[in-house]
Amino acid sequence: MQWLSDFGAIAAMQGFNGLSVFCVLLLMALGLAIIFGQMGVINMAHGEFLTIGAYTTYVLSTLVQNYMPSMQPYYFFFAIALSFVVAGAIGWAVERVMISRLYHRPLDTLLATWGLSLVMQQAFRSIFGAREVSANPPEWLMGAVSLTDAIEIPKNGLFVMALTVLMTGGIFLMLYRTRWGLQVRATVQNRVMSRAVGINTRQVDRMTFALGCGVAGVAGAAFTTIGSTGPTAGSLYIVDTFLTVVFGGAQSLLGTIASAFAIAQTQSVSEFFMSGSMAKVLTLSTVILILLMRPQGLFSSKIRK
Amino acid sequence: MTTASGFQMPKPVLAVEGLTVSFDGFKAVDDLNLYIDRNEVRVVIGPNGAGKTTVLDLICGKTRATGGSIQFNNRELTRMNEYDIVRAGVGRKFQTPSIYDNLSVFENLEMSFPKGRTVFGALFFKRSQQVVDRVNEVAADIFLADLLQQQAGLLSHGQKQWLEIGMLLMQDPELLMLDEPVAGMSVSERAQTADLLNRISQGRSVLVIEHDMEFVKSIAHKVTVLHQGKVLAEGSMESVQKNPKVIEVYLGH
Amino acid sequence: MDSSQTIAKRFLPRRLTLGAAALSLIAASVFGQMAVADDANSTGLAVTPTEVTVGQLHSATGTMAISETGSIQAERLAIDQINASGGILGRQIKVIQEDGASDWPTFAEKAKKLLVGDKVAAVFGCWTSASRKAVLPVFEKENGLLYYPTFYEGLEQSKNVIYTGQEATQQILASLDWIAKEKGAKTFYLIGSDYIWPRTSMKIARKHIENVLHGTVVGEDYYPLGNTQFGSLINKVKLKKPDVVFAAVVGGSNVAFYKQLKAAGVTAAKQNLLTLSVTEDELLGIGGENMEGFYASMKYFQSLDNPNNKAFVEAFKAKYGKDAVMGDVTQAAYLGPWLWKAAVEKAGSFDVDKVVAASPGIELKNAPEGYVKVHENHHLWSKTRIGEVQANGQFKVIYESDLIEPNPFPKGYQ
Amino acid sequence: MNALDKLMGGRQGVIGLLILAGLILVVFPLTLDAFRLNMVGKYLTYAFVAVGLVLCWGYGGILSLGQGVFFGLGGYCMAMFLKLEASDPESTKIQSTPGIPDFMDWNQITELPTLWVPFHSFSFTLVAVIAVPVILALVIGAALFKRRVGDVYFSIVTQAIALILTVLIIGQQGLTGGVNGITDLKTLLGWDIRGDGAKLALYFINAVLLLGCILIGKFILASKLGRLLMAMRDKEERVRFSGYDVASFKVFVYCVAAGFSAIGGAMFALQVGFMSPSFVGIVPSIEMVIFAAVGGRMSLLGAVYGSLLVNYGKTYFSESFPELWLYLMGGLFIAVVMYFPNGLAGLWESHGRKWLAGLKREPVPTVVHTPAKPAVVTAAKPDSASVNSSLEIQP
Repeated sequence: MQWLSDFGAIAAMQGFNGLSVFCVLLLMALGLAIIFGQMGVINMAHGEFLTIGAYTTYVLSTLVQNYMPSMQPYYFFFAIALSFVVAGAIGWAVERVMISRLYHRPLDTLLATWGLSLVMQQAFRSIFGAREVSANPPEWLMGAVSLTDAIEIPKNGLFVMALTVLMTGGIFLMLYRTRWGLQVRATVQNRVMSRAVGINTRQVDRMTFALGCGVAGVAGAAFTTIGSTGPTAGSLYIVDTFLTVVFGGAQSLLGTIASAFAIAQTQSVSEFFMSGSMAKVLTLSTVILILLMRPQGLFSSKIRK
Repeated sequence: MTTASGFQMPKPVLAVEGLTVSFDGFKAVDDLNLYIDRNEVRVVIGPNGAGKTTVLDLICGKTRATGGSIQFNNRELTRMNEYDIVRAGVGRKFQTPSIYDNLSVFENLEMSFPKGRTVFGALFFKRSQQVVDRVNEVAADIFLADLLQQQAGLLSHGQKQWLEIGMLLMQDPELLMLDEPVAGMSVSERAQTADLLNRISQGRSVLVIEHDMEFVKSIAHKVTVLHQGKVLAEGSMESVQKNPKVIEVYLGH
Repeated sequence: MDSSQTIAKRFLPRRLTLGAAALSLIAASVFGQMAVADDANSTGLAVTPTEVTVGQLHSATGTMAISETGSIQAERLAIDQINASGGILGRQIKVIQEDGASDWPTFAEKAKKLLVGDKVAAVFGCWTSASRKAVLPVFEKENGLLYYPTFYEGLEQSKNVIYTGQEATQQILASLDWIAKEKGAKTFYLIGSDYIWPRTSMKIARKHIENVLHGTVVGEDYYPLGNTQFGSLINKVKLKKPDVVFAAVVGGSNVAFYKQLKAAGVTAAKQNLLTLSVTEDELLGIGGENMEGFYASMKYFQSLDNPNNKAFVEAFKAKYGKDAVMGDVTQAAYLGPWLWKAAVEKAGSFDVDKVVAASPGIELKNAPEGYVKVHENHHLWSKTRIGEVQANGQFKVIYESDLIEPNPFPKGYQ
Repeated sequence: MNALDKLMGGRQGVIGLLILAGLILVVFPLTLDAFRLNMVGKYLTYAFVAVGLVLCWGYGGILSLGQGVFFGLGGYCMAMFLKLEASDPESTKIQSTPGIPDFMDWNQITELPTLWVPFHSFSFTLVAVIAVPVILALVIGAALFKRRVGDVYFSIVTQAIALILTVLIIGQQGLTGGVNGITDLKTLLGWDIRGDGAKLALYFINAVLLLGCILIGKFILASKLGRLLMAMRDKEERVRFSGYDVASFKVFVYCVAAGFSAIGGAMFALQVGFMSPSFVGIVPSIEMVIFAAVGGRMSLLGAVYGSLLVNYGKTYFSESFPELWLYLMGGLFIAVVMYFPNGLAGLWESHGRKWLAGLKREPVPTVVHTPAKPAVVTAAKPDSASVNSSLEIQP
């Protein structure tokens, strides 16, 4: 009997776990969904922008610890904002010197950005050392909320979840409710035409790319609460992230959300019944198989060509 | 079956019936019927967005129909894939001349020669005398006989149009579909093209999309007017031009 | 054909070599230190009357650099100290450092360069089992000598390798006995990163738990290296409620694992956790506060309280800064050069065969971990300690075993 | 032009091939010591992959980020055979189950898994080395190209496949040796492959096989199929509506590339003496793309030089300035992709030739296309490789 109630509790927490994996995945994929989905640019260095966010948070947290411990509980929000700005700014620069010259060569963008990711990783190593570092998040993010004595919900999970909802909502509004979003979508649809109607496509591209990187930065900041921060931390995520976006059907933000959810749940549930490695293999293979059968991804509109 | 295309020949080469395609609900082609006979040059006209190009796409398999049937010599095309449709004898020229800029005129034509179409066929394909003769023959037809070694990218726009038509002729198709063949051509070139079309329509059917009414007059045996994916009118050039609905559509906006 | 011997043959009449060898053996056994110095030079190795060259082969770049840096530093420290104290057989040690770049074939390649190209007398290096497995054939073919610092899965014993870290049974059995006794643990949950060391270790642990401790293993899970999502695992642990979580998670996963444990409220207060893979180095990344109260089983902790260790810690911090930390592997790496020195001096020669022959029975009384002795199977006799994680990123040593005999091929555990 | 000329791509092609052959068959063996030569041999095994990439990426416009998968499969097939030979009951008698590979013994496996049994046969192994990767390529290729997957999708999917295979190999260590891979390979049919003599022999076998692959590549490019590939990159729709099954051609080059990579992998296992998942994964796969990119994605010979140079650089710099290495690697890659899309071969076409011609006071070979000399044309048209690569699936 006891065992049964336990099981209920576990089921609940397992469900929650699925959700938080989903949020993590989505948070990572959002930036990419913008850059890859909207601009069609494959940024293999996306993971490194995530790492930038993480390191920014780390630096800030150490500063706070040493100089204004009183701020400890609050610094984290500032860290998130700062991560967004830093990653965004670097993204802006990268777009300017590199991406902008490669728009007509998607495959080459892929290769060039991969080279960039190598450079960035080594840069992290030179600056912060090869060791894993740990930004210590504010106390209030640690521990769990116990609903019952059996059901405990990790606070950082809740936090990441809230953040994800916020970001997703924000991006939705920006893309579909603002003039800027309209320009972005117009540029995606037809670059030449957009230029003709007086949209500064250069500017739009630059901002879009910067935004995408900024979002990656925020993701990085959020991950310091659940994961590790090392020079190669970001590169671990890159494949999953790309798959998520592709699986969702590149153009569609909704698709990205759906696929993130699907992948996360498969992963989390299968992990519960088999070894983590096998769960990973199972999940990825399933995604690949579905992609083989439906290459355009889950959501994709039939376009008149 | 409309009387218009009815009784010269009981069996049309191409019989399109109830053809429909919709993109996210928007019906680009709507319950279209179209019949083309051997030796006929049919011109399809209509305002932009009438669905002219889409019809060609549907016939050659580039776009999949949502409903209806396309019978070509009693073979149902709607379920065949592009290359089989081509091999069945349907040739299609695209709106913007689509040729291989990197290759010479000769090679462009050679590419369309209906041999060595499989992987290993292509791997062990030999440039036989037969090929060379055929190429020369077609080249003569399309006024490019003395430009065979020219790199195709360097041809004039008109010549590119001809080259693409030539590439289709290499396949010796029964149905030839041309999307705006004289776009960007000089007056003299148009005359030459008209003459070319009249020559090559012998023994096959030709389906042309064109805006230039003078040119249409000079080639069309029969004209079909499309509007919003439907057949608005069909018949001789004269009858169509008198048709009030057509006038309304063309001058109405 | 063994290169060093061929060369020896080429340069010396056979009889002389043998004679010299015999002589040196006698000399070594009788006079120890005072072996005939000239003979030491008759080995075809990079040994001059004033200098002996050794190699250092670790990952200075790539993913493994995180872990191997400590070892590089410790070996350097030992070598500097030896040189300062007059070197070996009157010769100063010259180091050629090569970068394995966290890439196994590169390790093999560089190992060959060191042995064939540079003719080094000994190599201190490798960290992962994979890199060791990659270089092993090279060392056996070229008859080199490798001092390997990492605690590892065992199941290996090579004439050309001295293992200065613990093999699995040394590290695991004692700690399991301890936790079973201290905490009355009966049920265990085994968790590891997915590669050979954790898997082999867990297999040994399982056998010991089931056959010796008569406990039960309620769960066993492996996650890909670099995995950072442990939610499902943590839920499983909560469901099974084991007396002890027995963990061998490594690298970046480590940080995620313990952060998420804490976040999920699985803390020392509620759950016993014993890990094989967290040293002071890893704690830097994880953060002591995230693991406070959990236990680690190692043969060495920085906080170890004995004069040798005080001196070691002092010297290490003097050389690498006050924030430097020393983990189990760091200390094991530090032993390498000292063990080699002792063996060379006992053999009175740098000749690999002689040094190998002389190695078993070598004792170090000045080892930071206390006392170690080289076993016939080339592993070390050593004590196993249990450390309790403190918030400040250090361990409090709460248990110390007797000296344990290394047993790389444990019968009944395979 | 006569058959040979056509095959070699004119006089230029013949000379180029002869120079390369001279370099790897004569110059290296004479000038390098056994150790360095063995390293060059290792580099050359990567060249197989690079040559394959020239075919499917440079000409087919298909960028596979998972060539390591095929390299690995080929290598593992060979390694499995060698490992079985190395684990005879005599040399493995300390194991609880003698006669099976050591890592299986550590994983409590008491009899040889069925998957391994056929690898007792050398002839089967030789077949498997090629067949296994090619069949996999066939499946992947058929599935993706028949459905007109856009280039970028293809790249990402292949990358994911590389990841899956890595995780799988590591997870199934009882079967595969896990992260350590299959190590300590000793003899081939009783012939010790670790001795310098053996290494030299293997080096030559490797070199000859590589030249063979290059010839096959040249033959393909010189054939109508070669022209079709370029035509497809240029106007895929046109080719399709000239009655060609475009997908089948892409699948073909992809399979050829896979086959080449597999041979490279097998030779790697033989020369280096082990195989591990670290050659299957994402990073090695992309590095192999670098080799091709640096050498020139449109030049079979360039790919070989690219592999040699980049790897030599890697060894040299990681010995001299380990810190700088990744900066250089990354920088080089960015520079090549952005400014020299045709790599060394491109530079040679645009500058080297003129210079050479100047020396010989000969007319400069003009950059006019002849089918057998595609590298020349595209030098005039740098990024044609990816000009018309589209993101979405063409409907």
